[in-house]
Amino acid sequence: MPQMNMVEAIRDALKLEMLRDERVVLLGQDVGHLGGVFRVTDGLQQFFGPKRVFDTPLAEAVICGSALGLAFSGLVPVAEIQFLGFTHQAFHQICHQIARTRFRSRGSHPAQVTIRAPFGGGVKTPELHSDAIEAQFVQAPGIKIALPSNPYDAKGLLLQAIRDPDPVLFLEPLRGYRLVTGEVPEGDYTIPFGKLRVVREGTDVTLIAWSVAVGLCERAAEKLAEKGISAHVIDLRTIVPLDVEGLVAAVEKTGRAVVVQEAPRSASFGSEVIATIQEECFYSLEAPVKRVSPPDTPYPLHGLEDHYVPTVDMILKVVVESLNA
Amino acid sequence: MPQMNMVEAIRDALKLEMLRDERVVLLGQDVGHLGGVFRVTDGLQQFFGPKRVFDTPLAEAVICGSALGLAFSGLVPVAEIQFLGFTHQAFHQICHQIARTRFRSRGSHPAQVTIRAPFGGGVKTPELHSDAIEAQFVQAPGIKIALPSNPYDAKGLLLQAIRDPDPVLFLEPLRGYRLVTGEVPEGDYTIPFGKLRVVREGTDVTLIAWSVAVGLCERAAEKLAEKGISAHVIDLRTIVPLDVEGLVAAVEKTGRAVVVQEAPRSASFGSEVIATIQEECFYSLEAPVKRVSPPDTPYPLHGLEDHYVPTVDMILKVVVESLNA
Amino acid sequence: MAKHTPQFMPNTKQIEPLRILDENGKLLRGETPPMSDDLAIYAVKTMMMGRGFDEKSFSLQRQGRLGTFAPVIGQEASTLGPALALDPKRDWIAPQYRELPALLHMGLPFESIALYRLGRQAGACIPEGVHVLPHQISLAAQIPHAVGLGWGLKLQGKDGVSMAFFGDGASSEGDFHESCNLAGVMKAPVIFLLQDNGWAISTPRAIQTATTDFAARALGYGFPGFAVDGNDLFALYAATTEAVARARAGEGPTLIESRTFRMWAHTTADDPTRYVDPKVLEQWKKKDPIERVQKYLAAKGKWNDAMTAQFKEEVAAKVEKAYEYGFNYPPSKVEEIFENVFATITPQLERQRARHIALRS
Amino acid sequence: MAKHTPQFMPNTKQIEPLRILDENGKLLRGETPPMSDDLAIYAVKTMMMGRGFDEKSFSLQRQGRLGTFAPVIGQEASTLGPALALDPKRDWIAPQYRELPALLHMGLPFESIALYRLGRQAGACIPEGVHVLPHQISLAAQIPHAVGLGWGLKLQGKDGVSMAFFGDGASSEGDFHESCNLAGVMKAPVIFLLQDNGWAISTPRAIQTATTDFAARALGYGFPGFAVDGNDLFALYAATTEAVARARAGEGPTLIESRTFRMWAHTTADDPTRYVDPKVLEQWKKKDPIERVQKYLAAKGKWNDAMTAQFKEEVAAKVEKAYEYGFNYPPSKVEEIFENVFATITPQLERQRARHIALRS
Ligand SMILES: Cc1ncc(C[n+]2csc(CCOP(=O)(O)OP(=O)(O)O)c2C)c(N)n1
Ligand SMILES: Cc1ncc(C[n+]2csc(CCOP(=O)(O)OP(=O)(O)O)c2C)c(N)n1
Ligand SMILES: [Mg+2]
Ligand SMILES: [Mg+2]
Repeated sequence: MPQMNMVEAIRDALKLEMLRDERVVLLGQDVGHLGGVFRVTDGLQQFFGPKRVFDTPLAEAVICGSALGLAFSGLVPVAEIQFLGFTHQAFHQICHQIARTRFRSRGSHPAQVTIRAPFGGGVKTPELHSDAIEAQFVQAPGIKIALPSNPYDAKGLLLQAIRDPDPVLFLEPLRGYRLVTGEVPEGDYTIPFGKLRVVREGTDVTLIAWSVAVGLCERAAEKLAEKGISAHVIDLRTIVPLDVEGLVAAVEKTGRAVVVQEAPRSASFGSEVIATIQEECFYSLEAPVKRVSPPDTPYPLHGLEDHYVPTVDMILKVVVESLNA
Repeated sequence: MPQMNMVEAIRDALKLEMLRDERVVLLGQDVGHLGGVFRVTDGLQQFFGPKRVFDTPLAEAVICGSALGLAFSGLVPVAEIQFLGFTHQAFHQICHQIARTRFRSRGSHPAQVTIRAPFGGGVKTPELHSDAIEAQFVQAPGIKIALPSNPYDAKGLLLQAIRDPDPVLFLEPLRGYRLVTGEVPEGDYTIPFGKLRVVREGTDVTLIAWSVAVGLCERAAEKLAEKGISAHVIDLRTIVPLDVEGLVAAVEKTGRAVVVQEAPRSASFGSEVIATIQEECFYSLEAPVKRVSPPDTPYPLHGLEDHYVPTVDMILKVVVESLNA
Repeated sequence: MAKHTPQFMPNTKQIEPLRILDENGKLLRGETPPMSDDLAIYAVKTMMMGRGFDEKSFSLQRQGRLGTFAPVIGQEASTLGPALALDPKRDWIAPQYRELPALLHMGLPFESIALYRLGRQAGACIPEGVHVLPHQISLAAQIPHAVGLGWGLKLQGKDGVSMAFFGDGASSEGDFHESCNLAGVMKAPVIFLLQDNGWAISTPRAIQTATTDFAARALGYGFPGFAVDGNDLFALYAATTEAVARARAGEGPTLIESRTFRMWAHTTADDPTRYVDPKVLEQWKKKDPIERVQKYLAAKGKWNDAMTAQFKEEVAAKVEKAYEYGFNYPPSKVEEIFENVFATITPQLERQRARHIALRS
Repeated sequence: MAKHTPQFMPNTKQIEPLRILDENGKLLRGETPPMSDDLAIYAVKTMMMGRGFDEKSFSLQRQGRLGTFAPVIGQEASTLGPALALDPKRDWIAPQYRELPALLHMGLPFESIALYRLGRQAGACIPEGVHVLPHQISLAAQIPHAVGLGWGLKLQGKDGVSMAFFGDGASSEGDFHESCNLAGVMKAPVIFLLQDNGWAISTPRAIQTATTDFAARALGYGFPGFAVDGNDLFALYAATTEAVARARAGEGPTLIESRTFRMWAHTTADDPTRYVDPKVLEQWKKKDPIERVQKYLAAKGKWNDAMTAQFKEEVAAKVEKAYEYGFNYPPSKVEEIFENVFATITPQLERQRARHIALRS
């Protein structure tokens, strides 16, 4: 199987799906001639021509809003927002329009739209490029949210996203873009939404994460293993829909859980994970479920970011707390 | 003491503060000549003149963004967004600009800006007028969020909001606008942020709410009292900052808690309340903390809204579950 | 230092709009009728249907039987004139919320509108084959959709045109600008139909913008801008027909500014006597967009007062029937909340449904 | 049916920009110098400081010692010319991110910029008395702030003017439109300084908009629009000076389109050889905005190559010193994350701080 990094896996999925389904079109800032500021769409405009891949003006709301119109016309758009932070400029189009159009029209005007955006810290980007704001979209029912943590998942989840009859926000971790590589099958495969992945089996404590934090948890689990602590690590893969059953099973297995995320603490998806666990398997809990996350402060300039994002060490400390609780 | 409804109490606060501090200006759609679509600012332009109260073009982003500029110039703006749903059009200005400017400028450019917006269900408004999206702003650190549930709090919290050196989102419950009346002192008083209010003392179960759901909990508590169940009811008043200590004390008092809200379930502020309780007073809990909230579906058209929002009956059922747990 | 003058100076006075029919239904000098008498009769009837429906709805709303809605009264020509230039089979409309005659022309049934105004989820569905985008509440948000739709049709080699309706108020939103600019770049077949009806709720045009002419904004996007008498069905039809022809020919978008007046309240929740000058209202009454065409046809012996009275009754009966249908529609069920959130309900939402229904029963 | 023509038809070709100094530093026929030789010398030096700082920063960034930043090279006149028309004591600038010479003129010290580029929170602080809004990353988001600021000064009876800088790319954002429109309505003393440098990262102007002239957009907001040669310091200064005078006199905003070219990469993360035609780059090299003024002064005996060389060294030394300061700045502390979130830290955040620090130590 070929080795790919995340960028390559995503590009591979886009290319495959564009070959398979000629309704698929790409649009966004710099995605065409340049192939994207991270080269994710490199070569695609050259390969598929300028009627399948579009450079657009610098305007997020109309990138998303016109993607919905493209879908109404019968096409299957995949829009790129250059950095997730800038979805805020299109927030009304994503949350009020794309997410709700099926409901608003009682099914007559669905939105088979995918919006891709990179995000996440650790690569010294300017302000607003790193913010992990996935939870804000969870409060906009109607849009699914996929957050791959590795190249294999990225390809399979993206193929699923584009084909999904519902709109999907597809969030790509900047830190993993080129760093994380893995085996990725050449052909077509999809990964279903709402099914979490058990990254590593364990018995003492359950580590819960999505996107780039999965890698952190894996590293923490290795360190814990050295100390004789067996961590069960799960990757949620999609936060909408959430695999409630899978989550409950994973927590019940150990009775202890720690959620790790890059988003600020309050009203984050980590909060939701804890609330769900608490409601669904309260009696299996041997200790409070804890969050490892940045505090409720803005993502700082890059000179401070190492002080902000979760670390393996923090996870270890919190796991020990949980075990001693 | 005069009796006022919420609209009158808010108007009273605006007028008092504009008299006290001549830097205070109001801006928004229809807030001037008409006095607001709900007459909250009725008479204020006539009283203070057209250089203190401004009708603006229909453009939420620049209403919020220019409010920040007005603050930079030395004024103290209070902007109205006609319905909370339309803050999405200004989401980048609120979350990236207003909320962060103090942090972004390391204190050199703070934002003494208040944004008022009504929201909430039960009054048969068109789409997007009812949506309870308060939690989306909690993921934007730097802005405080006040949600009064009654006229007395509305006045005291608004006076606090306008004077607060930090930006404040002040959310007014549509259903309570004219319906709920109460005694409101005539003069100046403020209610501090981050201090919850004990609405009713009780010993068996703690009901947690903010904004219009507080009234629901009060009615539920009355019904519970008839059945011999003593509910402790708290009104969070502000969700940023959250009164963590007060919350913990209120839950520890009874060992059982139910959160009631109008927002969709997942990654809501209710999730945060549960997560916080779970982390902070896990060992005092006798039963899982439950949510009474709409499901993860969009706010429907008004013909369906009674099926959507929480009811007193739902609260009663969940309390009984909690007591039996 | 020498004085240098900006190359672009704003007009000091509004440009004359295109007019074809005067207030008495007479063709202006040099003009020929842009439509057949049959089409004009169809237009009169469609405008009367819109007005009749809204009159009835208004009284029902005042009785508390309907939700808030925005009546079209006064803007019947402004909405229908442009729509008549479209082909309901291949073209599309993205409405704001005050375009009833246009939607009727596109084939949206009275029953569907009645249901929507009754707050019934079923009324939200746009029937198969009706080329109208979903009901919109968020101002200007439909404009990007219209652009994407037109652009997408063009990409697929279809010759459809899309038309976005929006108000003077909505034109202040960023979505308007981003949409026009993208449509210009993509040469998308889109008509931007800006209805300046003088007001955005209580906000007068003078506070909405300082420009004399909304149509001038088109220059900033590289396509033509057309200012038209918004109570003149013929002028609107003629201007839009030309814009549609350009769009179909691949020449891109047009911005049409329709200058009209909102004769009734903004919505049933509004009290315009607080801000509309009754004298101005009186002046606009004389420019009634329906009467104007009726007079034109009457002069040709193709319309008369008896026909007006008779058709009014027909409309009343149709409206009655539509609301009957609406009132008798099966009651809402809690399950509907969970329908059409996703194509297929997710297991997570299914759990929530079970829980929600259990707590409600 | 008769043919009707839209009243507003787009230009087929770009309008001539205002030019005062030609590429060889000669005054164009009929023009007088808009500034004194002393001011021109100050301008040359300030532009050289901007260029020198960015050249040095670029090489440091390539060594991995700095974060990403956007060099001004090529746009020195485009940024400084307008700023020179401002009074740093009463006027304000809301920058995008590529306006170093303008910020230097307003009094922002090299040290502060060095710290910011090093990613240090302390570099984010705008020193007291420097009339510059905070560093901005979100494109066009600062334009509404500039409008509110100008409007607010006017409300308080002050005669300050605010100037928002933004790019051709940023001008496609809704914030641009909403800001211009509001400023027009409020007659706010604002200069909208649109730098068309040909590119938004890799997106050429032709894909950014179909209009021939950004300046024409002003008509849609009811104020003047001025197209100016963006590499001609004198033209920029002259046009802006007149706009500032109008703004101070209560006559409202002006949109200035500065036509320039981005000579270097978008940022240090960008590779423009993938999309910029080297021939076009070569042509623009001949229009260097600094050399042009140097030649003008040289012809008057007020500048020479030795001065260029000497001042370059001076700048290099200053830049060196600024980065020395930055590199030696005390290391970041975890506590800083919690500073300036609120005026006073909340008890809730204090709990989080204690927890966060405990988990990190
Ligand atoms: C984004 C948004 N902001 C505010 C509102 C509230 N609102 C509803 S209608 C209206 C005025 C609209 O004016 P205009 O666009 O001129 O249309 P008209 O009602 O005159 O037809 C306002 C402010 C809304 N629905 N959407
Ligand atoms: C709202 C927003 N969208 C996207 C970006 C990413 N981005 C940074 S610079 C840039 C291009 C800006 O072009 P322009 O406004 O012409 O300014 P220039 O870089 O040419 O000076 C883009 C797309 C951003 N910073 N903000
Ligand atoms: Mg209007
Ligand atoms: Mg540019």
